[in-house]
Amino acid sequence: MKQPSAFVDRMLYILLVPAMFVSLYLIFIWSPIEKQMGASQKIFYFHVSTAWVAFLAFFVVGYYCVLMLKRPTEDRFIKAGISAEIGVVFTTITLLTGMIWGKSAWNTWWTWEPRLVTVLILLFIYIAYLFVRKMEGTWEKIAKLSAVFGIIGCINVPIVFMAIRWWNTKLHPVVFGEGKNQSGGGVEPDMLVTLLFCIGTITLLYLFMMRKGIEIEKMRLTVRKAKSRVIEKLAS
Amino acid sequence: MGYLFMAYTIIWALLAGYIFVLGKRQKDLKKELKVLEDWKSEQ
Amino acid sequence: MLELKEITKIIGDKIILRNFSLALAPGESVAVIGPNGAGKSTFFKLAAGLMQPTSGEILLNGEQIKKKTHLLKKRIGYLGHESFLYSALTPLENLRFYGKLYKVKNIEEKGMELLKAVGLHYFKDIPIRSFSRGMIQRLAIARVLLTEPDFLLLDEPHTGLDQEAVSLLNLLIKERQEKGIAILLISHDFEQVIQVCERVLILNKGRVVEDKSIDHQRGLMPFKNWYEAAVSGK
Amino acid sequence: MKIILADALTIAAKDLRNELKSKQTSGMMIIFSSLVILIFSFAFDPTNNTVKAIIPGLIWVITIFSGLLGLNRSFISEQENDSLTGLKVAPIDPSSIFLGKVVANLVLVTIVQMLSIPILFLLFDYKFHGDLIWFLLIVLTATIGFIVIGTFLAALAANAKNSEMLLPVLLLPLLSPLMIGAVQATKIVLEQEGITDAISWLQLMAAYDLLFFAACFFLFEYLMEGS
Repeated sequence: MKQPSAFVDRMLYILLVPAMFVSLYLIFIWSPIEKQMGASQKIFYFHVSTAWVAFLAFFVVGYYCVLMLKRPTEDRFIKAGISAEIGVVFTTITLLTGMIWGKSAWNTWWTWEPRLVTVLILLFIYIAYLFVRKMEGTWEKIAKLSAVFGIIGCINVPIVFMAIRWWNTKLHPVVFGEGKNQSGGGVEPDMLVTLLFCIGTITLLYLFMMRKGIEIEKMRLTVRKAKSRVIEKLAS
Repeated sequence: MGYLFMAYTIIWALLAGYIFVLGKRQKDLKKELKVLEDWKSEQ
Repeated sequence: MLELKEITKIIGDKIILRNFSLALAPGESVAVIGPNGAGKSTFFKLAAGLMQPTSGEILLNGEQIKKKTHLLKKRIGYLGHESFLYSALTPLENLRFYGKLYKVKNIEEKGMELLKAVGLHYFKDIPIRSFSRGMIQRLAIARVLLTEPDFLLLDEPHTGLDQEAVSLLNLLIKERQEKGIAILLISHDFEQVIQVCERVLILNKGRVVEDKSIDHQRGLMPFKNWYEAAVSGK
Repeated sequence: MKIILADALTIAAKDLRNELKSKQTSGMMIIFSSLVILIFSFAFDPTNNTVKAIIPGLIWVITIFSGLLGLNRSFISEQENDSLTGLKVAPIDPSSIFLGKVVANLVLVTIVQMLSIPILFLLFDYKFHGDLIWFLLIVLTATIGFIVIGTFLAALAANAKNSEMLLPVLLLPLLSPLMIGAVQATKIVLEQEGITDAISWLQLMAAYDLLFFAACFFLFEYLMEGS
């Protein structure tokens, strides 16, 4: 039982560290400098990767929420919670890098670009979800309530995206081209390679953090249980 | 260039922040375990 | 017939009920007693369908109580710690509301009848906000009886009632029991237990430690002594 | 289905009767929305012509903030005497509790809107030129969506001790697409631009309403289950 999971952890670690260095090398040295924007364009690699992971983490939360409604287990509850926490970290990174990108590319800290706004609302939903989990009450009750909220939040995200895109095109029709991801007219193949590699690396990072977070959370649960048992024993 | 530097600083800072939170949890765990062990030895 | 088969209920890390089994035949009246935290109220909530057991099953007339069996719930009258009444509404409006939800026929007539039976018919048009604890408890009892359940689950119905009301309640329960309605009673008031019930269960730490019929001749003191002995586990 | 509807109406009627007697919630909501309008007229000078542009937004700000007051009450009020448990043990489908609460809240918020929107137009000296039918349709569609998701989350938040604070935090992010649609559609109708644009927003809102109504309707029983 314990051996394979330790093996997976080690493999993740062995893969993650070199991958991180390679992706940094790819970003800063190997990939070409974009002509219009200069070096600042390199923000985009990690920005897109973290945005991808932010959505992935939310999808994972939604997945475990659905499972939890079927049958609540502590394992699923913990996984959903850690995924949401990591999601908060990555949405924050996405937002901040997005803002810096906006400043360097369009000289404004904030644009109502649909993807960016969706990420902002995603962040608020994540935080609200974590608030629900912080409620007082028995574990089963919170599991159920947070699962229900997670599902509702999940349904909301695509609608937010659609609504904002629609709103945007109606308000000021296509100012920034197709948005930043496509960089106007197609990405150079070298850039695409770097981007894909970065996405892979950050996904690995997400997996690694998930496993660590889950492990710690499970330990906390075990300790808490042991503690309450000891207290009960001492009291009686 | 300054923006690039700023962006990557923020990325690493936030990632480090989360790892710090995890580390703090682990530290708290250690404390709890110590309390438990103390109780055990007292019994 | 209300049957609970090997019910186990775990809330959080705590095992509230362990392998609890009970069969309740029509016309039977059973008291459930035990110290605080023994799992009495949890057992009632399970039987009323407010909670699902962690394992085991609850059968009502041979059908299992699950989420989707709302109609079975109609057979059960549950009187909890709280009255479940709306304090801005009058007694009659409260009864009318619950009567509609339970699909009771001739609500008005039955409602008035019950209000008379519990002695509240003079106040039928006053919002119950101004009622005393005892009056609300009486109305709560009327609410449970209105729906004509086959099984009455009474969770400490005697609290807050004065002597007169207690004997009134006991009379009402006895009446229902003679009509073939099964009664389950949680109480700390052993005097009422002896008066109302024929069989008694003692719950302690989620287990049934004693199950026997009450000898009405022996009186209160022996009963108390027996209870003490059963709970302390000798 | 018919039974669910009948039970829902019974519950809604009970809530509205309660409200009719005390008039607490509706009174508070009306006073509160008037106060918000008052504060807004201090914040944005109503005599200034450009302020007219924010009227569509104000309509929805007022609706949401006063609606939040009513939503908060709708399940908290069931905690007195634990009457929510009474509803849970009753032989009814849990969805009918949801439906009943939605109907009651909808009636309440609509009444408040019927008073507060004219007050807003009056105090900001706004002359209504748009198409009234479309305007009402848009307001109703968006309000339904707001109440559906709001009632659901109010039931969820009622489990917490600080539910009044929790509800807005949960509700507002989920409302964002609806509000974008509502404000845009209202603006189009009030400024008498092409009605086709408003219709596409209306479709978006209707889709939102249906989707969340279905989701909440089925998920509500999980909120009502005890642990």
